[in-house]
Amino acid sequence: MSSEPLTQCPPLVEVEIARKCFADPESHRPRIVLEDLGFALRAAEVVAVVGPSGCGKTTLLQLIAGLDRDFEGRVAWADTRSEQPPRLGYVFQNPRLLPWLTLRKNIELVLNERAHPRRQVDDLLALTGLSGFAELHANRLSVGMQRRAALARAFAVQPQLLLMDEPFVSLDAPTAQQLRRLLIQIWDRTRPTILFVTHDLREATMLADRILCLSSNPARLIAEIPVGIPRTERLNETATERRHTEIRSRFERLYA
Amino acid sequence: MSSEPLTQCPPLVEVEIARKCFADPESHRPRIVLEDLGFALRAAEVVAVVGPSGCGKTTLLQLIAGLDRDFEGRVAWADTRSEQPPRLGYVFQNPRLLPWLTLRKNIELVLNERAHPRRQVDDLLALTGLSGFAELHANRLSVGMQRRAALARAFAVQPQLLLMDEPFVSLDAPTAQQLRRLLIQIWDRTRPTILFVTHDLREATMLADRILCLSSNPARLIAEIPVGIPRTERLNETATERRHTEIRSRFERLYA
Amino acid sequence: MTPSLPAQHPLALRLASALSLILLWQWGAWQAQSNLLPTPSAVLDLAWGELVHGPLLEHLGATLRRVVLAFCIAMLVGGTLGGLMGRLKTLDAILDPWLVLLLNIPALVIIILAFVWFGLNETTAVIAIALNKIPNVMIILREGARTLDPDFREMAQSFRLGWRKTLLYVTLPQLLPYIAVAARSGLALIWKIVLVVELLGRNDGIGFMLHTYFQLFDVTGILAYSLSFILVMLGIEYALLQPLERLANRWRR
Amino acid sequence: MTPSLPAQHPLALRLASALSLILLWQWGAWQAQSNLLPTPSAVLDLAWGELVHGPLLEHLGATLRRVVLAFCIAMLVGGTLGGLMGRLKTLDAILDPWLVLLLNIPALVIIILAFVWFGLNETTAVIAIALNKIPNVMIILREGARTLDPDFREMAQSFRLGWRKTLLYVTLPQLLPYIAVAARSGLALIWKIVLVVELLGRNDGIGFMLHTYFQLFDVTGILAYSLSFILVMLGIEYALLQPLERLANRWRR
Amino acid sequence: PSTPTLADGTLRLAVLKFGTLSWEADVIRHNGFDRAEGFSLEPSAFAGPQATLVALMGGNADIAVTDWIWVSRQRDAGRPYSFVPYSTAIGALMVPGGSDIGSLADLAGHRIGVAGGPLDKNWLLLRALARQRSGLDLANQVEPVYGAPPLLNAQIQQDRLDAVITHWPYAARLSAIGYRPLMDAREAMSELGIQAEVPMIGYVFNEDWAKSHRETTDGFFRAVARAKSRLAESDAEWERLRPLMRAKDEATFIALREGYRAGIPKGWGAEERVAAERLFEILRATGGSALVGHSERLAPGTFWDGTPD
Ligand SMILES: Nc1ncnc2c1ncn2[C@@H]1O[C@H](COP(=O)(O)OP(=O)(O)OP(=O)(O)O)[C@@H](O)[C@H]1O
Ligand SMILES: Nc1ncnc2c1ncn2[C@@H]1O[C@H](COP(=O)(O)OP(=O)(O)OP(=O)(O)O)[C@@H](O)[C@H]1O
Ligand SMILES: [Mg+2]
Ligand SMILES: [Mg+2]
Repeated sequence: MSSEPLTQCPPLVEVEIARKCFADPESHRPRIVLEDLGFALRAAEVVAVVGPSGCGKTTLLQLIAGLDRDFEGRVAWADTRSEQPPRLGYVFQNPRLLPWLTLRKNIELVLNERAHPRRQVDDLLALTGLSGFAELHANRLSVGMQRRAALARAFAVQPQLLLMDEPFVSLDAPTAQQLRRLLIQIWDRTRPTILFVTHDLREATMLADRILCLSSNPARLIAEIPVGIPRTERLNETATERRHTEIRSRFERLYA
Repeated sequence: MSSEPLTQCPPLVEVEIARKCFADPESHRPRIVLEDLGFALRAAEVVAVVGPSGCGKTTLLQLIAGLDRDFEGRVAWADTRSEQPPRLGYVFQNPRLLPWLTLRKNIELVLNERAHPRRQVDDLLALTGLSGFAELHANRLSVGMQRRAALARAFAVQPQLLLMDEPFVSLDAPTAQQLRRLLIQIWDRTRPTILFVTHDLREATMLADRILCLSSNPARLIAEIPVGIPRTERLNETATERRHTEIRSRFERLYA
Repeated sequence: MTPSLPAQHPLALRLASALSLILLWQWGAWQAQSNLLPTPSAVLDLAWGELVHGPLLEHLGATLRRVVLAFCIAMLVGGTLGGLMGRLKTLDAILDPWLVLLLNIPALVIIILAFVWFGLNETTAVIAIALNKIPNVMIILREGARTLDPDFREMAQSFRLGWRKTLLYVTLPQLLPYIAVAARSGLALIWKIVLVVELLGRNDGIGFMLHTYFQLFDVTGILAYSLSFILVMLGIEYALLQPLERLANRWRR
Repeated sequence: MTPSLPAQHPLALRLASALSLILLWQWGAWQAQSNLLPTPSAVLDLAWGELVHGPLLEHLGATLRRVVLAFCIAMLVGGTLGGLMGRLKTLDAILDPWLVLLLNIPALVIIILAFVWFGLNETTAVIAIALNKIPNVMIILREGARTLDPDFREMAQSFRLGWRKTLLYVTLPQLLPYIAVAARSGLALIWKIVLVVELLGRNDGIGFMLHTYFQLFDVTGILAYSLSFILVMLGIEYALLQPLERLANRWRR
Repeated sequence: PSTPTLADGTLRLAVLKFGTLSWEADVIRHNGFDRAEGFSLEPSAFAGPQATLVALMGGNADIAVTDWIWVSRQRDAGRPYSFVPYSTAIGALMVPGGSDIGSLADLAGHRIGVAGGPLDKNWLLLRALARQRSGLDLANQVEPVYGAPPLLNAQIQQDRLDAVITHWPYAARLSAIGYRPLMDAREAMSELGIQAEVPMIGYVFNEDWAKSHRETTDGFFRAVARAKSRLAESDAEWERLRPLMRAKDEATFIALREGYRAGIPKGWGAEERVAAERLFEILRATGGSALVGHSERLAPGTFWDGTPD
């Protein structure tokens, strides 16, 4: 696959967050969540974000997606010079399916109407193992099924930037592995930039080109670990397993 | 810890589910989710439930908790002869904290008023790493923090039966491991019966006495794997790791 | 274990309950033995007579037209304004004093002023009725818009659904219970205000007839005309509102 | 990047908006040059005179007492019944026809019948007013009860919260927007019905005075008395309802 | 906005659907008195007395019926309405046939229904009379129950009131079922020293309108006079009107008919006008500025003199 060195790809977005606070409703003092956080994403790059629970990973994704503009700093899109990101697929930490729509309608909703979505949706449902459930209302699906549906929805828009907040939790190991493979296939086909949050180092090793490590309280970038496995080797378990062990020991020292 | 053989503990509950259906809203034909499922839980036993995503694990927990009585079969409580389970702690698959209450109030809510809850709640918050957030409204917590809060709430009632639906997902590895240790401590102190759903075989191996394996569509009990690690060895990583590898290979054959 | 009730069961209950209502009335009328509480049959007789030979249909039509027109105007204007006020704090602050004023001005005052200023014509009547209902719709939908889930809004925003899809599939379904409340209480309120309007400045309609019978203190006539409209409202409720609501709530667990 | 509005901002806007309302009125009155639209100062003058030397306070008190009593009765009875109907399908089926009937009976009919059957006294008046409002509260809270989240109910059930805690901490917070709607639209509705009741059969109250001034076609008097009550309602709105609502909605993101 | 418009030769009269004015209008139209005078009468029915005035002020009717106090007050406010007598009948104090109330003095301590409210003319006259006789204010001695006339009629029939002071059609309906008039408002007036028969209610219209439509106005009053004399003389005419009257029985029918006839104004000369001024004084003394506004005396021009400018 991609044989060009990744550093030569054009940058897609530059993130420079000086400070992001939330007002504490009781004390009315602001609580700083993100501070001095700067990095860039290049086109077609896959980057993982790890960090302790509650440190601010979701908040970071929200800022990049432009859902929260109340912060000091900037998110600069290389291409459009707008504050809007390019075509975005977002897998939220909670599935956020509309419960009053069926599974199929939930996915069709995000598609352009002029495309012929039916076939495409059917394919995606089959790939995420949801074929039999297309006509069920979203709140009648199990949590794992909802998560898969949220993945299918994000894939469906053929995003240029794919943000995923812990995309493969709450799934059994075979299903999760199969969906990771699906992600790699999709990357292979349309080369989106992917930024995803995970707590699973093995998953980060398998999928990402780089791993951003956030500290806690407030979150800063304390390390950036390049994975350095060629894309062709990603599905090779022994290669990723070896690298994973290395990364994990680095990781344990980081968060000791 | 517990040196008596587990089989000699009195049974707490006998579950015999002949069939559990959901009405399909479109076709109006019932879809069978659970079928021919029978097992018993003994007092102070720790049992894990594993199965593919969407097979019916959450549904099973709901039936045992008495939240859904619309099924064929019975859930018989040894002690009370009632349809109600004994004092119950339930960690739902979604945290289900009340967003209009602060974190502290969410936990105090489930406590008996005559107990002096303040100290107890403070201790639990400290143990789950939420000390600084007690006065925050529940919807202002990160997802991982909400999950920890849900765990704290379930522990707070000092349950006789603890049902947990994927309790340690969405948490970073160190935090998850710390909470698993906390669970073992709590078990050690009050000896609740614990039934928990997980997709993580390593977790099941570390915590459970038995692992119930469910098939999919409809869910039946296809295997019951005794773990057989003495309680004292649970925190010994190499022991659990070895057993985990065995169980995993068994498991891979099961769901091939 | 608890068998779910079959779908027919509520219907039977409903009918039984309606029947018991009529029986209670009949019994009360017998007890009272006074023309201040006529029997249901006397009322139905009169209503039937007025329907076939009298002007009931014409008055009913006049009132119904006003109700429907004012209802549509009030739901559209009030719903839009109220929804926006729930989302935009600035607009809320600007319109709020006007809203409280309009909400609490007696219907009588609005109607008199409208009639005196703009004359006794049908347009004035319909607008006066709508003006009485608009603030009510506004407060209901403002409250509804405040409860909109930010999670869904963010979803719509990041997938760039655009305002049409967002309104149709994300916002309206969440507002539906509030719209149902506004519609149902709105029909009832409008119909009550129509009565005042027709009392003060129209030559036809149920309200006109009600007050004419009131001058004569003919309770049978009052009940016959009220009932004829109540039956229309019952029809709207059971043939339109409730089926629509059931359809819209099908997804709920 | 967008700075959030300071808290004072809405207050200033609110005041400016209220002021502009008064200016518009003054301008309109100048334009009309007719005492069918008196100037605000003429109205305030009269209201002040009636307040200090006249019977305004007494009438205001009488009306307010009726409004408050009927409001409390209607919220309690209607809220309880409506909430139960939203949860219990059987009860809903039984009470539904009665509800639709009561909702759509003209206020006039209820009031006439109540006065005729129970005489022209204060209790009848309050009950007649409450009866007009109860069905309204019922449909609002029935709709609210239908939207209760089953997830939270299951949580309450499995942790055995008991009915008191469940009601207080789980159910009521979810019903709050509906209660707010019922309260706000309820106050407005009740005050409108009080006017009809006082017009038809009471010796005091704002409605009684309005009617008297209406007979004389004294628009200044009508506006002075309406306004005095509207000011009371504004006071309730800004001093009670809105702060309470802000407090209750603090948790929302 | 209150400039009335008159379509070619038509005159719009605001009436109550089953009220006395609608009978009169029916007689005019049925007998063609209007066409004989070169206009066409268009009665439009309203549901309440206030509605007819709203119609008048809103410009949707040319003529309505009300009292001259209202006219005087409107004139003071700058709206040039004017008044032509319609009826001298106003109302009466009615008690049940077997009541032990025999005079005004016996009313003390009783529950008295007062139709229309505290500014009702009948009530004010009785109060003035009681004050003249005993120096006491009736309002403090009895328990007045203000209410709509139909409601009060129902209440006294249920024995919830001991007496009612009400407008003459309602009094007529009561007298037909055995209630007796204890005192007629006209008696009260004469005891108060007003001998002439003062018409209390009349046709009310905008002066400017009347001046610009002289022909029609004059024609209307000629037609009215013919209708009144027809109703005064012909019982057959009343038979024809029966469905319009909604009389429950023969007694009510007769009471209404005789009540109407008794109210037909006999004259409208200087004597009556002076008496009206005098009555105004009395009402002002009892009802205060709430009733008559701030003016000391009847506004000039209240009574239509029919003279061109
Ligand atoms: N209320 C409902 N109505 C209809 N079907 C339902 C309902 N609740 C659950 N189901 C169906 O029952 C099946 C089992 O759901 P359940 O939530 O128990 O799965 P699960 O094993 O917990 O899955 P996961 O691991 O994803 O949480 C699913 O196919 C789901 O669609
Ligand atoms: N709306 C809000 N108001 C106040 N504080 C908030 C709000 N949203 C998030 N926070 C706080 O910001 C911090 C970071 O939250 P965030 O959801 O980004 O964490 P996270 O890294 O995604 O955690 P997790 O791994 O548990 O999902 C938390 O301490 C949380 O309490
Ligand atoms: Mg997060
Ligand atoms: Mg589940």
